[in-house]
Amino acid sequence: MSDVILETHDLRREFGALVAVDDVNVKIEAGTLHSIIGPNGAGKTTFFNLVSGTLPPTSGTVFFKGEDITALPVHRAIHRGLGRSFQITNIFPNLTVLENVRLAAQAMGRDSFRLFRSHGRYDEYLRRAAEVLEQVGLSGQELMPASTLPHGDQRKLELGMILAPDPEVLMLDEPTAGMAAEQVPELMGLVQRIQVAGTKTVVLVEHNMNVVMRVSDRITVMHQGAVLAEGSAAEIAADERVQTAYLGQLYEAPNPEAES
Amino acid sequence: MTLLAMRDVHTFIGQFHILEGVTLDVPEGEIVALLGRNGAGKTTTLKTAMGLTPARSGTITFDGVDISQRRSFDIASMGLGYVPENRAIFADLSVEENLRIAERQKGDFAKKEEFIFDLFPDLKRLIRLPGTNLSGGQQQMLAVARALVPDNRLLLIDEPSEGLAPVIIEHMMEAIRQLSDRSTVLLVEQNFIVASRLAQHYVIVEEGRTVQAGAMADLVDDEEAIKKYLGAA
Amino acid sequence: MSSRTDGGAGRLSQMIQENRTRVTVLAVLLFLFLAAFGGLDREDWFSTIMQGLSVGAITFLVASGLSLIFGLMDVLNLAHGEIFMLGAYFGWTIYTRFDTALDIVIPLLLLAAPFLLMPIWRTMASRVGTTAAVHRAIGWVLLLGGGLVTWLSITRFPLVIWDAKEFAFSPGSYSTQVDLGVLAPLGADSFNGAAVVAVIGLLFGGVILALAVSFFQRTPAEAAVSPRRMGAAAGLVLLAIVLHLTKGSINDWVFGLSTSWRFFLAMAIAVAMGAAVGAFIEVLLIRPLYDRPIYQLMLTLGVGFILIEVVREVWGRPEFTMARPALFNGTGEGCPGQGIGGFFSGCSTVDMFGARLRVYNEGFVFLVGILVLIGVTLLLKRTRIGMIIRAGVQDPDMVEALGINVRRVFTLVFALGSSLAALGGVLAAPSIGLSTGMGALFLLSALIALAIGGLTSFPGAAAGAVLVGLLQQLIIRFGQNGIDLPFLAEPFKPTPTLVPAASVLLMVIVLLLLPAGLFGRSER
Amino acid sequence: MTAANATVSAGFRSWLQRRRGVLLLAAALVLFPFVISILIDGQGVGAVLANDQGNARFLQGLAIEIFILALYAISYDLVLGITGLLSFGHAMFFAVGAYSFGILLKSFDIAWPVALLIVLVAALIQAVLFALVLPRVKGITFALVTLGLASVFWIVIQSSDLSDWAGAEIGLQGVQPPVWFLDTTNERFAFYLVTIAILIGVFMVYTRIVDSPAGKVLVAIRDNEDRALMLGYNTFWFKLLALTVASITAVLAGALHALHQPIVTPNVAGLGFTVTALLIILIGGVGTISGALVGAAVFRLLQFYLDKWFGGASDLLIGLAYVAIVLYLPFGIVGTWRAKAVQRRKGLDFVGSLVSGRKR
Repeated sequence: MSDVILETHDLRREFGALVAVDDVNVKIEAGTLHSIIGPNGAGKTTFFNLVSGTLPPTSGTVFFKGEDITALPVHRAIHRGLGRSFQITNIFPNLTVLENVRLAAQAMGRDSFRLFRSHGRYDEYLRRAAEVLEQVGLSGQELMPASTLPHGDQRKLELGMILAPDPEVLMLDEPTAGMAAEQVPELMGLVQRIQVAGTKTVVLVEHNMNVVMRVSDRITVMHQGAVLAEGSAAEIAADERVQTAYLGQLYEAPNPEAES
Repeated sequence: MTLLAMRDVHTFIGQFHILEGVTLDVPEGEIVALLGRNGAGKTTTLKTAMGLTPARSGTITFDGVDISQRRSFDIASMGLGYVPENRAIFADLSVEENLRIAERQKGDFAKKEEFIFDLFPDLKRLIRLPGTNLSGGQQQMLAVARALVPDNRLLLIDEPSEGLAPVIIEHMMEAIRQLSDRSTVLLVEQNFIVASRLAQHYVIVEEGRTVQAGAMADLVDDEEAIKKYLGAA
Repeated sequence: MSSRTDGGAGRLSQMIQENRTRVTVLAVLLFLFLAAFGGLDREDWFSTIMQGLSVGAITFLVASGLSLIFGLMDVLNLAHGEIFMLGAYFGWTIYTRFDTALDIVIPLLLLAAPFLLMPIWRTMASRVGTTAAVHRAIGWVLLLGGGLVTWLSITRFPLVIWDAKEFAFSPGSYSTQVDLGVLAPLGADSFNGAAVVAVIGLLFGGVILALAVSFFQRTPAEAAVSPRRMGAAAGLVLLAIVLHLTKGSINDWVFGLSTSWRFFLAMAIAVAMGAAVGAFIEVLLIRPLYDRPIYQLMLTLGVGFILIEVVREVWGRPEFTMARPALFNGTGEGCPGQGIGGFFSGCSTVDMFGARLRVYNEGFVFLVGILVLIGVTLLLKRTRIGMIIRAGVQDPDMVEALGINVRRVFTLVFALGSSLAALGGVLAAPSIGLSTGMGALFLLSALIALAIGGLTSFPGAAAGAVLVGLLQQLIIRFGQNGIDLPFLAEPFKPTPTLVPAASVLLMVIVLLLLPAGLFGRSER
Repeated sequence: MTAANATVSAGFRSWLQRRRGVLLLAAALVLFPFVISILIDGQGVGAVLANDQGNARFLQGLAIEIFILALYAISYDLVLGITGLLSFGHAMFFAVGAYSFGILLKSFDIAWPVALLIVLVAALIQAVLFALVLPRVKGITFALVTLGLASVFWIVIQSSDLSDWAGAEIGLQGVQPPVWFLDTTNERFAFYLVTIAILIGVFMVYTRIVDSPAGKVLVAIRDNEDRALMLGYNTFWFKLLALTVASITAVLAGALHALHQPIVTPNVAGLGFTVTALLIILIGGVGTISGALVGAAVFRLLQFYLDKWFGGASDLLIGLAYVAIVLYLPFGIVGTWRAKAVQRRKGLDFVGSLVSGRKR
């Protein structure tokens, strides 16, 4: 068993009366591809926001490489090697594709406060950006304004922006959202390559079970804010509770508690 | 007869090209389910039909009239009701006010009161409460009820089952089935089981384009399409 | 969950828990105010509170419109202070020089009438089927031509107007005359040939201008002119002509009224004109920019400056006063009045709890403020349009999707807010006089009040306005009395110019602690 | 000649190449008074150097005003156009420079380099003051708070408590030029050259900043601040940086203003003067930097001639022009020019492809 790189302790978030994330404990091992799945409204994205620091939890703690990062501002967490993507495409729409990724690469360096030399002189970032664009398959479109890319390419660009600073853990929130079915394997292949190539850990949120079954080392299933099941893909596929959560929502015992 | 028809509709939100050619038909008196993945453009399709995110090109006709360039309120007054994904309950208004605000003519609410409270008896009990105090399920009921107040010929309902407990979903499905006796429904639904049990027709969108459409009965057997476009099955 | 069953006490404690900062800030503010008032003599603190409420009432009239507009359409109308100023100048004109006001209204009616028939012009414009550029060029040519015709006609029109540059005929000297009770109409011209030409010219100018505007609008007209619109247009023209023919006797009648009645008339008309100006600004300038919010803000800033310049052009630069209406200006026997009843004695001042209060400022203005607060609250809570506004503050798109023309509601609210500001202007004029800077001053106070109360909260606007008013009056009072500070030999006397600075500081501090204000809802 | 020398001269030559436009502009501006003197006044080159009365001297004065406005507007463009911070208190940046430099020279008799140093420290302090409110308030609330801060300054500067120094409502007057090349009355051409040098220097620094790594982050903050934060940039420091640079520039402009104008009126601290900056960069093009230069020239000349032709109504006309620009020309002169430049290039390419017969 390898080291645990990311870990949550009784992580909880309430919005008024609604408990979006209900005392979640998850351990993510370094170097694995760990998926968090669950139907819409299960609290996956809220959980993600809590871990990455965009949302403060009501209670509970998050540990990254053994350190408590619960109260760490977002930009600090990223400097420690925690990169994340968003469910809704989140890029710099008016900047070029290259500039989007170059900025992401530059964020990790120590030159961001340099004022008096052209950014073009810091070619390590340019090189890194080109490298990443090659990796995600966007070379040749460097000078397009990001907003003119088709949706699928925008998702790739976002992946590039997370890759550029070379993080240890990549948290991807539904990277395939809205993509055409035939593009999904390509992107998932990319995600898998990233994880296999380096020593990277990937945390993947998906509501689509099929996408993750093949690529995941480990799967956590969330349902109505809580962890329903955790295990390898095979274990999850065999788990009856998961089947009901996904397909048979209708046949589950009535649960009025969750509604108020 | 086709009540709502969209032909090669393109919509931009800000600088993002969201709909890249949606085509669909909603036959009068039936329920059509709009299916697809997260972010495929289902919600935007409804909003575009409603005039909230106006189409940049393509035609949208309602009952034979081109509505693609009309303002939202104008489209609504032709008899379209909209139940948005986030329910958009007015938190500062009481349940009753939330219903009354949908009146297009004085007395609309009085006429429909009985029908609405038959469908959703809970609402009668909560009539004085401000919208913000309702639970998720009650808000969803109110949002649907609000669309029922005026005489709407077509209801656009976005994700009625999202985030609801199973027992409430059952209730909501029953309500939609009953109200479909009175008006046509275009339904966006993630939960395929819910969609397949309600709708007679389906349209699948992906990356902002219509990729497949037909009778729901055929889709239920088409495991490959379900797997390809809808994922979990 | 548990709080719901606990009932009132549990919910209260939970509310305090959730709003800890808010409650703390409120408590500290309350404590500071109490401490400050504690340092004053009894008659001082009572009159200070009353003066604070009076200033607060005027500030509230400006702030309430701002908050309604910002809440519903996310437009922070930086021209709002100038609408307040316009209200004062409109009110002054009707009050002091009704003959001039009437004379100006007539050409405006004539110009406005053709705009009611917009669909006709738009159909005409759309018949001219050329490229957009040519269309626009025709529009500009017509605009210039129409402007020229209008200008020529208006200068032919027999206007009875003051001359800001000549002392004897300046607004200032008329004000003094009203004070002395000697103002009479300047004697209107009878109906003559020149006026006929001018009337026709103005109508013609209006038609050309309306046509010019329709050339800029690319969408074809959707509806034909309804008979009601036709009737309204004809009615306007008829009204203008009748007014013109009978203006001599109307003037005589108005000048025969007591100043009190004239003041109420001024209030009513200024409010109506404020509404018209507001609607005009919204439709013509704000509406094209709804998808460019920052530019909207910049635009209102520009509109404010234009309004100031217009006022300077029309009324001249120097500041002047507006006489208080007779009802609140009594002196002599039995004055000042005593106690509550003293407010109705017709005296200008009243003694209450040992303090000397002015009936107009601390009585009438405050009363109007309260009435508006109640009126608008009732409008918001009890009427359908109020319901729509409250819903629109939250989600205008959904309101529109229910079949309600939200843009019309926007225009209406803009007009309503502007009319409230104009009312504030008329009310303020007799106590602070008229100047082109008055708008900026009260806009600042109103913005501070809003920011303190929470930008979109209507009750917040009221509370913020009262806080600002009290704070300002307190500082003025301490400026007179002086504060004994340690380490200072003489008591510290803040100068009146520092008064607004203090409220700005209050705003900055409140905003830093509570970015959403005291009553605003913070976004999650 | 050594290799090192060769590279230095080559580097210098390429620097000249890249900066050709700006340097030509500077040269033209330096020659401008002489041309006017010879062609319009019928005087010689010596008249300019001798500070003789005439069009040349007058136009130099007008040009200095334009340069000062350009300095002020360029700093606002960095805040609003590049970083996307809607500050309504920018006039304070300028006024602090004008008042503090003027008062230090007039009432405290301090050597001018020391005074300048103190003013720069004041610039730092006010930038920090503005930046302090940044993490808490955004968008419109930031606009309100900055408007509030500037209003406090505007009110305080007019207070009678400070009238010995700041001259209350009338303004600060009687600032004596501390050194000959800052003497706009007797050595106008020298002062003219100084302002040109400062403006060109600042302009080059600004174009470099916008092109630097830090400048790129500023643009990113404008485009999507949350995303910039999610990339790992502590956006607060970058906004503070932009405010500091802008504050120093505006303060410099203010100091020059105090030297050039006989009276520094409290108006330069009011909201109206912030609107002037806004108008200038709107005319020139928001976020284009060079737009501030173009805008300042257009604005001041427009103001000057409208005032000459229409007298009192000129402010009204400027207001109308402002509204028209907001409504119809949102990208300003430089912005529209650049947008069209892309189209022009496409058009040229298209024509070229027709001529050469090559398929593109």
